[in-house]
Parts: sequence; structure tokens; C-alpha cells
Amino acid sequence: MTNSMNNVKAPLLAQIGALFPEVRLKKDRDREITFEVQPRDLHQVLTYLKNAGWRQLSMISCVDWIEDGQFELVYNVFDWTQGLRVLLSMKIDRGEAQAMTIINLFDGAMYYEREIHEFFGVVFLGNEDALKSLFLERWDDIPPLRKDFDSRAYSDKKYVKRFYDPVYGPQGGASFERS
Amino acid sequence: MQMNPVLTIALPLILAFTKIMYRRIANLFLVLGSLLNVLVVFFIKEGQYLMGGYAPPFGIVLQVDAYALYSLLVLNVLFAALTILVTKKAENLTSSSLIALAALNGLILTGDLFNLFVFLEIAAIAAIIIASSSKRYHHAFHYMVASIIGSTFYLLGLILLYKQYGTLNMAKMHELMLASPGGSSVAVILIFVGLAVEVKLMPFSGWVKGVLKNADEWIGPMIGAIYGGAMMIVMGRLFTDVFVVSPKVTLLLSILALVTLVGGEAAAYDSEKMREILLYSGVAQSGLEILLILNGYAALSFILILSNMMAKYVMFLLSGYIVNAAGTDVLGDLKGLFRSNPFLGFAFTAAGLSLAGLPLFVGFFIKLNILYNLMMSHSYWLPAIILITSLVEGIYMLRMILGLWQTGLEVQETGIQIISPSNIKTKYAVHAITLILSLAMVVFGLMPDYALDLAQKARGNAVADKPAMMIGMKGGPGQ
Amino acid sequence: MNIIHLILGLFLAGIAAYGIGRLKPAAASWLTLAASWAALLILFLGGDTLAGGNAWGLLAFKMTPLGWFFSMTLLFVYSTNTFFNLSVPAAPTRQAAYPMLYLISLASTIGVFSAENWLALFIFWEIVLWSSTFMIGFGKPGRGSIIYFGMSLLGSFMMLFAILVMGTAYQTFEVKGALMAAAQSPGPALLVFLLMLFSAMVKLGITPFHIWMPEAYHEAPDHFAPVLAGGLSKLGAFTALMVTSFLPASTLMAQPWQVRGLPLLTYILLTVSAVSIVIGTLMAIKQEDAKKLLAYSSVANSGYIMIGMLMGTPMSVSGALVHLLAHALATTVTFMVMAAVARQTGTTRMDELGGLLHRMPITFLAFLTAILSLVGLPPMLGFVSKWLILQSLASQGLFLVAAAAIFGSIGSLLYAFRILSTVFLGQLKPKHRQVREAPAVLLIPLLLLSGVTLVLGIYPYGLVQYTAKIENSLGFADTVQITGLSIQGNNGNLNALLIMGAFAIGFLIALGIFLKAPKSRKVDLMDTYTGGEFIYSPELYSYSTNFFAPLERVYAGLPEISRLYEALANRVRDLGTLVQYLFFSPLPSRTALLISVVTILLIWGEAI
Amino acid sequence: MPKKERPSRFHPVSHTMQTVEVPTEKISPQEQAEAWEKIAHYFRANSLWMLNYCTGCCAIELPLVMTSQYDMERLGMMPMATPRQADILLVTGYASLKTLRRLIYTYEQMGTPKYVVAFGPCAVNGGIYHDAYAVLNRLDLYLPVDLYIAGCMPKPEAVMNGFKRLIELIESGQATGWKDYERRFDWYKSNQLEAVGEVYIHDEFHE
Amino acid sequence: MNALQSIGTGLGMALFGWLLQTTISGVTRKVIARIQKRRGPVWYQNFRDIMKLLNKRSVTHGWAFDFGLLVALAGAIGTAMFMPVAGIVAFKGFDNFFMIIYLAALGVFGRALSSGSSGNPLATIGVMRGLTQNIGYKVPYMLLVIALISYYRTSSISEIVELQRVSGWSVLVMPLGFVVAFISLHGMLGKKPFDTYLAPAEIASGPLVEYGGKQLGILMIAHELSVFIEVSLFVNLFLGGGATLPEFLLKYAFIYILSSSLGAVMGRFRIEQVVRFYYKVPIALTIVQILMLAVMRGGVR
Repeated sequence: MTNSMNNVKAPLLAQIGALFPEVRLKKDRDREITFEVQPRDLHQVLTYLKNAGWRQLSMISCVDWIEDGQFELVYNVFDWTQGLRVLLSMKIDRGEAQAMTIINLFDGAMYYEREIHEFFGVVFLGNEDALKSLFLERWDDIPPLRKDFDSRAYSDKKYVKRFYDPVYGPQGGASFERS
Repeated sequence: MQMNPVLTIALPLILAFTKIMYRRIANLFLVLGSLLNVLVVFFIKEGQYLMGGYAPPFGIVLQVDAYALYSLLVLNVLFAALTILVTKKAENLTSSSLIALAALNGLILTGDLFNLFVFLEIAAIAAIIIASSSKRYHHAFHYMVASIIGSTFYLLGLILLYKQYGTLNMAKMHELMLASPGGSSVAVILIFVGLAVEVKLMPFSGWVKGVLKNADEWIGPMIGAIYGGAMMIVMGRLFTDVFVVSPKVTLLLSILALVTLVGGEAAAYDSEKMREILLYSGVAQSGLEILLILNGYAALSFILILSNMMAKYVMFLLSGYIVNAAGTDVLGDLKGLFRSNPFLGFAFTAAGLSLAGLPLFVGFFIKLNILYNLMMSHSYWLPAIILITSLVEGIYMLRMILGLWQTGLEVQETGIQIISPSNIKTKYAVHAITLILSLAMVVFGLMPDYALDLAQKARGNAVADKPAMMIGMKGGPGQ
Repeated sequence: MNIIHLILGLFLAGIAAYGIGRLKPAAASWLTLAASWAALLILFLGGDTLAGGNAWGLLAFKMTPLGWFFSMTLLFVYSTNTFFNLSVPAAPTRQAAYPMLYLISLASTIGVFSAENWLALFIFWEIVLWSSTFMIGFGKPGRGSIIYFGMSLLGSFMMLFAILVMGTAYQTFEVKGALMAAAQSPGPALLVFLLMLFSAMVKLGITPFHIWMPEAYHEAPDHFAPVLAGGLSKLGAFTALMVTSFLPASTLMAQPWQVRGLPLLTYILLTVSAVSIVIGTLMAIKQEDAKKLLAYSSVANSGYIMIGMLMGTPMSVSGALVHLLAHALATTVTFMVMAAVARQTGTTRMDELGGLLHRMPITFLAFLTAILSLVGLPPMLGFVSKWLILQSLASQGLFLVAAAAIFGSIGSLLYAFRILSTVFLGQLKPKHRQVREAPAVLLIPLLLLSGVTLVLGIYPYGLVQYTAKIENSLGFADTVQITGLSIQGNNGNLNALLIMGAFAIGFLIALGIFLKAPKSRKVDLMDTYTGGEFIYSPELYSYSTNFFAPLERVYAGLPEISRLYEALANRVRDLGTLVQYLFFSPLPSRTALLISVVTILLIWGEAI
Repeated sequence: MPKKERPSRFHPVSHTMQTVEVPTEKISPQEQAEAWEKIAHYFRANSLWMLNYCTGCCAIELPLVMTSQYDMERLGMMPMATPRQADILLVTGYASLKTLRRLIYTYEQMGTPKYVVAFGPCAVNGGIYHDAYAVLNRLDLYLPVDLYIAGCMPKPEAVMNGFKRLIELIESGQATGWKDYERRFDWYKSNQLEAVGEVYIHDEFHE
Repeated sequence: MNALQSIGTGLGMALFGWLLQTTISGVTRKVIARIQKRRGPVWYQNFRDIMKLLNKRSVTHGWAFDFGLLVALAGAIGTAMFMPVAGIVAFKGFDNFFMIIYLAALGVFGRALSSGSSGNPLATIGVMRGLTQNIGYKVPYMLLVIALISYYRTSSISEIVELQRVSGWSVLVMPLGFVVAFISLHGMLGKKPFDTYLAPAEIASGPLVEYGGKQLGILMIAHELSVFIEVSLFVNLFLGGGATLPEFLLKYAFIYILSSSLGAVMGRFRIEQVVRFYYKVPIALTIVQILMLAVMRGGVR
């Protein structure tokens, strides 16, 4: 698996291996490396990466593994000079869904965490602003992107449907009357 | 009832020494002495008075002409007023003040150059004692050093003159000088320097700042106004009635005077403290007066001396009281002071505006006539410089006055009473005197002809070739 | 009833006002009102042949048409402003002197305009100076009054020097005679001409000397600023017009120095006033405070007046005179409106105001007429004068000056809209919701002055006729002609009534269309198109700070002239410190050294 | 000069438009107004300005309609920047909950007479987003829709045809959605509040 | 010509101006459409737009909003009455240049006042940009016309037209001036490179944000009239103004369509670029032109 980034990846892998024993290489694609990280090591790894050149936090995304009752938070950092993207995947328990905030490392994380809180319900400790609503105005149900959220039921409950008689025709059908 | 002028000298001297016996009623002596003097001055007639029976060159001779009479009058009135105002402080200074009064009267009256030297010495010593009353001995010492050097130079000049002309009588000296003017310029310069120290001319006036910077309401008017005015009058007498000065020397001394004028105004513009501004403005004005004396505009210089004397008297007096009441004379902290005592404010403003030369005040007509006469003798650049310096003076004077009035909306009143209501007596006295003087300024401003004719009469005859064309309210010659 | 009685009466009224003011300030304001309106009436009835009265020594008076025109303008501004004093609660202890100073300055302005000899004129000129300085002192604390006094003193001392030069060289102080004599004999006439014009330029606020205007107008108290801005700057115009008409530059400069038919000297001064228009406009566009903006607009308008006078053709002089009146009326109204706004809202900073149109409609109307007149748009008097000046510029062919004049008139559209939209239009701030209309006592002068501007704008013929009479009295060969209802320019003529008629017809048609179409629905101010978003805070929803940002960026680097004067003042200060250090040191030894060294120098100097 | 009315397959001729014979010797103000209304209809029909408020994915069809191939300007239609100037409000595609608030606010800012044209099925019954948690399923409960244009992303020809149909409706005076909105204002308002809760939303971003 | 008759001709002139300009702008919309390879509206589309607007019931923001509008239309009508077209002059001898410019400026001020009072900051920004641009193109334009006036020694438009017929069009007198005047005209008409104050994308059609219904209709009438004034002024001053009506119409149409089609193919400047452009190129050309004129100090009369 010869890829052009060897001269960049090799030192990184060596360093990470040396510094963080528990961090395990999960996937090694051409321009992207994914690490498996424990919640308590997240901050150290991020700090190291930031100093090593990975200055931009592109994205924090969340995956809902409902079967094994876990959320997977993926931190996506990018280094413009070397062009290598590093993903840190971290699993947290789905029940009390908590994680440490990283806004002191990357200011940009504020809105990512707020969005994840709104759509998944993950509470980021140390970032009170993230508890406020972001996109959904006046939302009154469980966070919508959770796997156990039934969108159709909500739609049926909330929005008035248009009912058609089984016989489709110009006269019947569309309750289109307008007095 | 005709009185002999020597009384004005003798009386204060007698009282000065008899006072030692009666310690308790000392200030009574002072007030009595100065009032008596004023009385005497009213009954003096012009003429020459011989003392001690000797012929003029040897005996004491007193020269009393209109010039001396008016200066005596102004001097003694101001002195008497000052003694009435500042009785409490003046107690321990009674003798030295009376001596000072005697010396100053002597200076003006004497017709003999050596007598002049003697009176100069006595006046200097009295002034030093008065200056030291403000407990700043360092500055008093500085003043003493300067005046001693000055009087020694004066004495040196005197000796040279005596060697050359063999006489010390002013009138005789004048004739001899007219006959053979050559060779006497070194002596004249020395005498000029001698007096210049007292008259606060720039290079010689190092001591002025020390003495007047923190002068109280007694030293300020005394040294700043009365002494300055008296010495300037003596300078006027010497350099118009007695000496004939070669054009080159006049040019040199005029340059000196000009430097004083410009330097004094710039220094006043730069300073922030009220008394500093006043003393530098005094230095500058003395430069202007000497400039006029040297170039022969005697009448103009005389009226300028008198008006400056009065204005400085009022302003120094008030600044003394202000410092006592407010504790500081930095203009920044005195914002809005006059709002709580408007009448004193009015007096101070009238004096200030007259100094700056704004209309409806006597200062304006004096400046107008100075410029007019200078221009009549076809010199354009001198009036230009005088105008520029009076512009600078106008700005810093108005800045001070506006700061003190500070009637702005946002600034609340300071409420400091210049004269604490406790001593009502002095309060009314100060109000009365300052208002009279400033009203005099305004009245002479409205009808300046009386003052101008008076000056004309006093000095007109002295200098034949430069009769001053006076523009008064009645309209100048061009009308 | 002659001029001496008038002036003395006003002086005495002033002193009486001071006395009464100490007891009851309101009575003092009523007294000032009565006195100034009486003076206006006397002067109006007296006409320009009012007897001068026997000369009281130096102070001799003679009323000329020019003097009458100026006095009437000033008196009208002063007396309408007295209504203003009624509304201002003059604090008893502090402002008691204000009515006195007010009447004294009024009396001395009449004195200036009717003085027969230069000395009397100068005396009254200086009294106006220091009385107005103290009145500015009543306003906000700051360096405004000192800068005003310093610059004006510079101007008046220049005038004093010129007067004395005339007095000594031509042995007469008589106003007309001295200038005529100067015109005959070359001698120092050039010096007199320049110094007189410089002193006038200081008072009018032309470029090199205009730095005092923004500070002084900004810091003057609200009830004095209208008079200071509208009235007092006209003194400079008076002397400038007398000098340019009796001592025309053509006599001074030898024939070859001609530029487009004008002597080189006049051309240089024309360029200076043109520069003054450009600088006044550019600075006015940049200002954030309303009163400073209006101050710079006065700098620009004084430039127009100066151009009109300097060109010397009958049409341009009459244009200058009409513009003088138009500017006086308009600036007085604008400053009064700003005072009313400051009285109701507490500030004149433009970014804190907005939407006052809905709360103060009458004030807005008066302000609109004044702004139209300042910009020079048709129904108002400002248009007539700008038309006259531009016509004479075009016929003379002075392109550089014409370019500046055009730039000034279009630039005035810019800053007029800026002040109009930030103060009156735009969003009404919540804290101004309870603001009430200005009190009636303020509205009377506003409506009076803007009414006069409007009426004279529509029917200016009486006024232009009088300027022709003035031109005759100033010795102009031919004057501006008026036939029937049109002012005859040499390359086009103006019928103000016709223009107003056309505009009125257009307005009727527009009104017809407007009423015919379906009635539209009144909507709240905040209910505007916001790109679908909901905005609830009016403060964020108004555009008022650095209004003309793109234009300001183009001339951002313009050097300020006031820095030049500050540098000058600092040099004087440095000289002062040097002198203090050298000659006034506390060390006795140094004094001794100095005395001896100087004496030796003197003796040596005498020896060589 | 209105066109001959043709009962179209899609819309029944509304029963209200009977024409009543009236003696013509003096045109009463009511007739005069009506005659003028007819003329006004002609002008309104031939100078339709649409507010290009692109709510959903059908908006991508509009540039085609505007540019050289189909050129709606032939019909006198022009895109306008603000609701004040516009006559037609185009609801192109689905209307989510948040968008509905803005739609209502913009609709109320438009001058009358105004018309609403809905693109695609999403406005009719929610279309492919019928089960989404944020998308409304019936637009006509909240805004009076004058014309629906079928097609999940209607082709430009369909859009042009729809616009022509709208012009006919206006000329025949049938496009009276805005009158209906005024008449049944509270019914519409109650629907809106019930769906949206609060039209003028107050939250952290709008203070 | 007695007063009533001249006023009648004046009104007729205003009406004619409006009709002429509205038709020509309709035709121009077709020309622009052709440039963009599409069919474009019927020629009388603008009439239909205006009539539709006058029948719409829209919104008002207070009396100043409407008053400013009426002043704008009144200013436009008043100025149009004075405009000499093909020999017909409503008020003989009073149609001088400065009066026309200032009366038109009154219209501009009325529009600024009314859009300012709409309360929408977008409108104020739009007016700010319009005025900034106005100062950019008006100064060289008026300078040129003043040069013309001093060259022909008269500021009355109709006299200038007669003089041009005698001594040839002003284009020959001031070729550079003609170019600068055309650039300024382009700015005055608000065509594409210089329509920053109407920028629909940036500030939602600037001053016109809050206008709808009859307000917008009146504004469009006023706009058409002011375009008529500007273009006919340009034609009269620089192109000899047409002895007969068809000649005038031809020149008028040519200039307007040329300017609009130029606008159709250009992008929009930013406001700083507009101001900086107008202070460099036109001013320089004007000065060169004036120097040439001063050198060739002929003067016709």
C-alpha cells in the first residue's frame, strides 16, 4: 500500500505510537488517517496534533450506534501544509451521552458541539452555550437525528395531511373546496 | 499751604524708627505714615528745593516737576491702599516698608545722581527684607546678589561720569552732556545695567521668578507693581531728562528691550500658574516701556508705566488672595472661581483686558497711540512685532480669564470665596480698591483724552523733536 | 432717533438686563427680546437714510445702503434668536451676564456697519470679539472660545495694522476717504488691501483661517450658536466688500499681470476661496457631529460669498449679497433646529439621533427649507444667489473656480442629505419615542426665518433691486438689471416666479395621480423589507456612522490645516521654556554671570 | 378584451362569476368600478413582477424560464428584489417550518393584488418530504395558493404554461387568493399559529 | 406667446417627453433582450408596468415618504416643461442650463428625502451611493457645459442649438468633451457599470426598496422624465438638437439605445471604483479639453 504520503505519515504514526499507547490506528487511506481514541486521551492527542501542524478543526460529527448503545464522535482535523487529514474517532455511552468540550483548543468547535447537542443530545461539559437551540425553532421532541426518533410519526402528529378518497377524480379527491 | 517735598522722605523715616518703641500699635504707624505722605503729596508745588544750604553740585537738591509729582501721587496712593489692605501681615514689616516708601519717594524726587545711588541702595535693602518675609530666603538672597551687582555697576558708571563731567547734579550733567556727548557711553551703559536689574529687564532679571512666583498679597503688589513702576520712572527720568545717548548704544539697548518683550511674552504663554504668567507679562511690559523710553517716546512710556502699574497691582493683589483661599494658583484647578465672587472677577478681568489692549479699556488707547506714533516715524516692523506680542499676550490673558470664569454648562461651581467671609473688613476694602482701580481703567478707556493730555504735559516738554500725536476719544490729529 | 441713540440705548439695555438678570433671569430675556425687536423696528422704519447723530468724539456714524443691508440682516438674526433665550433656563448666578453681552454685541455690530471712521469701526469690531468670546465661554467647556479669540484677534490686529498704515500714509481715518486715497496713490495700498482681506477672511472662515469655526460653533451654547454662525461671520463680508469695491485690485496690479481679464492678485484670492469651498465641503461630508458639519458648510458658503465679491462684476456682487442673506437665514435656522433637537434629545451626535421627523414635524419642515436654501435648490433664496454667482463665473470663464463652485454645490447635496437622514429620517430610537415637538417659543423664529427664505426665494426681485441700489452706492458703474419678473444675466436670465410656477403645476399633476390611485396602507416604521428576517432593535437597524465611507476613503489622507496652527503654538511654547530655562533660573550665580557677560558685550558692542 | 373562457380540465369554472344583464343608459359607479377593474386586470396580467424567493429545489428551473430559451419577459414578467414591488410570490418546492414564518411575513409585506404560485407536489401534499419532521404537508392552509404547477421540478415548459394559465386567471378575475386571505384572515392565522406556534420568532439571534 | 399658451406647450412637452422616453425604453428592453438572444417584451410593456403599478394598493411610511415623491415628480415635470425640443421652446429665454440642472437636482433631492424616510437602511445606503456617484459624474459634466457656455457666450439651451446649426455641432468644438459628457450621461442614466445605487443583488434595488404600487409608479414616471431631460439636454448641447422632430428623435434614440446596450454588456463597478474612475479619467479629459478650448479662444458670437 504505497501511497505518496508515506514521508508524512511515518513520523506521525511513530510519534503517536510512542506518546499514546492506547491510540490505535483504525484506518489508513491515501490522504486520511483514522485513529481510535479513548475519551481521556482526546485532549492530549488534539493538542499534539495542533502543535504538529493540524491547525484546522474541519468538523465534529456524531454517529448513533443504537444497537451497542453508543455514540461515536469523530473529530476531523486537517493540516494545510502537508495536506493530510486526521480523524479521531471516540465512542461515548449513549445513555448519559457526555463528552469534554474542546472549545479551548479550537474555538470553531462551539457551533459543531451546539449542533450535535441539538440533533443528538450529547452534552459537552464546560460549554454551556451548546445547550441552547441552534437551527430548530421551538423544537418540542427528542433530538431528531437519533435513531429512535420516528420522523413520520412526528410528521403525522404535527402537520395536517391532505387526505385523498381512494377514487381519484376531478370531483372527489382533492379537498380543494374553497367556500 | 505749600509743603516741602522732603517731608515725603523724612516722615516715613522718622516713623520707621519711632515705631520700634511702640511695638503694639506698629501697623497704626504704617497706615498713618502712608496716609500722611499722601496728604503731603497733595500740597507739593513744582520747583527746585535745596537742602542743607550748599550749592547744587554738593547739597541735596530735589527736582519736582509734573512728571515727578504725578508719579509720587500714584506711588503713595497705591502704597497707602496696600497698607490699609494688608495690615495684619504688614505688622512685622512696618519699619522696612516705611523705609522702602521713603527710598522710593527719594528716588523720584532727587536731582542728584549720587543721592539716587543712596536711595537705590536703601530701596534695595528694604525690598530684600520684604521679599524675605515670604520665608523663601533662597530667592531673597538671589535678589540681594542681583541688586548688589546692579548697584555696584551703577556706582562704577557714576564714578566714570563724575571723572568726565565733574558734577553729579542731573540738570548740570544734562547741559554738559549736550555740549560734549562723546566718551560717556560706557558710563551710561553701566548705569543702564545697574537700573536694569531693578527694572526686570530680561538678561538681568533672573531673580524675578524666584521672588514673585510665590509672592503673597503683600510682596506681589509691592515688588511686582510699586517697585517696578518706581524704578521704571527713574529710568524714564534718567534716559530722557539727563543722559544723551549715542544712536549706537540706543540700538544695542533697544535690541535688549526687544528680546525682553518677545521672551517675556513667550514665557508667559508657556506657564500654567497665575503668578508666573503675571510676572513674565510684567517683564515683557517692562521691555516695551524701556523700548519707548530709549527711542524718545517719553509721554507714551509714562502713561504705559502708570497703567501697567495699576493693572499689575490689582492682579498681583488678587492672585495673592486667591492663593491664600484656594491654596494653589495652577489655573487648571481654579476653574470657575470667579463665578462665586463676581466683583473681584470683574476687577481682575478689567485689568487683564486692559493689559491685553482690548477696547473700552485704557490699554487699547495706549497701544493705539504707541503704534500710531511708531508708524508716524515710518518704522513698520516694530509695530508688527508689538502687535504679534500683544496677540500672544491677548491669548494667554483671555485663556486665564476664561478659565477662571468658566461659565460652561457642565462645570459646577467651586464655591471657594477668595476672601474668607471671616474678615469682612478686608473683604470690603479689597473689593473697594480693586473695583476703583479697574473702574479707573474703564473710565480712562472711555475718555482717554484726560490721561493722554496728562502724560503729554508731564513728558511733552522733555523731548522736543518727538511730540507724541495723541489719538483720544476726541479724535486724533487725522480727524 | 439716530444711530447714536440706537447704539447707546442698546448698551444701556444690556447693562439693565444684567441688573435684572441677577434678580429674575426670565425678565432679562424678555428685555433683550423687546430691545432687539425695537431696534429692528427703528432701523427698518429709519431706512438707509437714518441720521448719524452728532459725533461723540471718535465715534461718528453715517448710515449707508450697504450698512443698512448688513445691519438689517444681523438685527433680524439677533432678534429672532431672542425668542430662543426665553426657552433656555439661564442659571441665575452664571448666565446673568449673557443678556448683557448679547445686547452689547448687537449694539457694536450696528456700530461696525454704520461707523464713519476706521477707528470707531475697529473699536466696535473688538467689542463684538470679546463679548462673543465670553458668550462662547457659556457653552461646553473646551478650547473653542480660546481658538476663536486667538484667530479673531490675529484678524483684527491685521486690520489694526492696515488702519494705522492708512492713517499714517494718507492722514485720514475716514472709511471711504482712506480707501479712495489708497486707490489713488500706490504706496502701501497693496499691503492695506491684503491685510484687510485677510482679516475679513478670518471672520468669514476662509480656508487658511477656518480652523476656529468647527470648535467655536460646536462649543457655543445652543442659544448663541445660531447668532454666532449666521450673524457674526458677516462682519468680515462687510469690510471685504468695502475694500474690494473702493480699492479694487485692478488699480493695485499693473496691467500685464492679468489672468482671464482679472488682476493676478484677485485670481489668487479667488483660488483660495475656491479651495475653501472644496475643503469645507469635503470636511463637512466627513463629520460625525451635526454642529461641526454645519460649521464646515458655513466655511464652504463663505467661499461663495468671497468669490462673488472678489470678481467685482455687478452680477457677482449682487449674487454675493443675496447669498450672504440666504446663508445667514439658512444657517441660523439649521443651528436653531440643532439646538431644539439637542434640547429635546440631549445630543447633536448624528449616530445617536434618528427618525425625529415623526416626533418633531414642524422643526423638520423648517430644517428642510433651510437645507434646501443651503444647497441652493429652486424654491429657496439660496438658488437665486448660486445662480447669479455661477452665471458670472461662466461669463467670466474662470474654469478652476467654477469647478470648485460646482463641486461645492453638489457636495452640499451630500452633506445636506447626511444630516437630514441621520437626524430626521431613518429609524426612531426607542429612547426618543417620548420626545415632544420643540416648545412654541422655538417654533416662532424657525417658521419666521424659513418663511422669509421661501418667500424671498419665490419673489427675490425686491431684494435684488436693493442690491442694485447698494452697488450704486459702492460706486459700481452698471448694476444688475431686472426687467419685469426676470433677472437679466449676461448669458441667460432667471424668472424665479416662473420656475416656482412650473414646479407647482408639476406638483398638482403629481398630486392628482397620487390621489387617483388606490389609497396605500400606513405601515409602522420597523415593518420594512429585511430579507425575510425578523429585526426588533431600531438602533441596529439604522445607517448613520461614517456615512460616505467610499468617498471618504478616496480623500482619507487630506492633511489637516489645524495641525499647522498647533505646531505654531507649540513653537511659541518651546521658546517660552527656553527663555525660562536660560534667564529665569533660581541660581544666583547664573544671574551674576549673565549680568556681567551682557555688560561686557554691551561695552564691547559700543566700542566697535 | 378578456379571452373566451375555456373550462380547463384542471380547474372547474367557479360558479360565482355569473354575468348579470344591466340597463346601460347610465353606468352606475359600481359598474364603472367593475369596468375599470377589468382594464386593471389586463394591466395586472400583462406586467407580472415575481419575487424570486426560492424556498426549495424547484427554484433551479427559474433561470431557464428567465433566460433566452423560454424568456418569460415576453409575458411581461420580471424578477424583482423586494416583496413591496412584487406581484407573485413563488413557493418553489417544499416549505419547511422556518421557511413558512418568512413566507408569511413576506406575503404580508406584498402590495395587493398579489398571487401565490406553488411549484411541484411538495406544496400540495408534502411531496417526497411528506414524512420529514420539518416540512409542511399542505401549503394552502397557511397561504392562499392561486396556481399549482405540477412536476417534481416542473420543466420550464410547464412553468411557462403555468404562468400563461395564471395570466388567464388574472384576466378573468379568478385569481382572488389575496381577497380570500383578507376575508378568511383569522382562519389562516389560526392555522398558521397552530402549525408554527409564533410567526414573529424571538430568540437569541433576533434581539 | 402669452402665459397660458406657453404653459400649455410646457405641459405638452412634459407629456411628449414621458411618452417618448417610455416607448424608447420599451424598445430598448427589446434591443437588450436581442443582445441576450431572447425575444424580449412588447414595445409598450413599460406603459403596462406603470399602469399596473398605479392600480396596486401598496404601503406608505408616513407623509414625508409621499411628499418627497411628489416633489420628485413635480421637479421632473417642471424641468421637462423648460426643455427645448426641435425648435419648440415653452418659455423663450428662460431655459438656461443652470436653472435646468438645479430644478432637476430638486427632483433628486425629493427622491432622496422620500426613500430616506422609508426607515430602511438599505434605502439610505442606496441614496448615499447615488449621491456619491452623482458628485462623481456631475462635476466634469457641468464643467464641460460651462466651457460650452463661455464658448457660445450664452447659457440658454435653445440659443446654443441655433448657434450649433450655424457653426456645426459642439462635437466638433469639443470632441474630448463629447466623450466625457457621454460617460457622465451613462452615469446619470444609471446604466450597468454605474448602477451601484440600484444594485438589486447587493442592496435589494437600493432606494426603491420600500416602493410598491402607486409610489413606484410615480417614481418610474419621474425616472422616465428625468432620463428624457438628461438625454435631450445631451442631444441639444452636443449633437445640435435637431431642426425637425424626426431628426431629434433619431439622435435621441441612437444615444439612449447605445448607452443602454453598452450597459447590457458590462458588469457592475463597486462604489469605490466608480468614484475613483470618475475622479481620474473624465476630470483629466475635461481639463485637457478646457485647455484646448482656452487655447483656441475663438468664441462664436
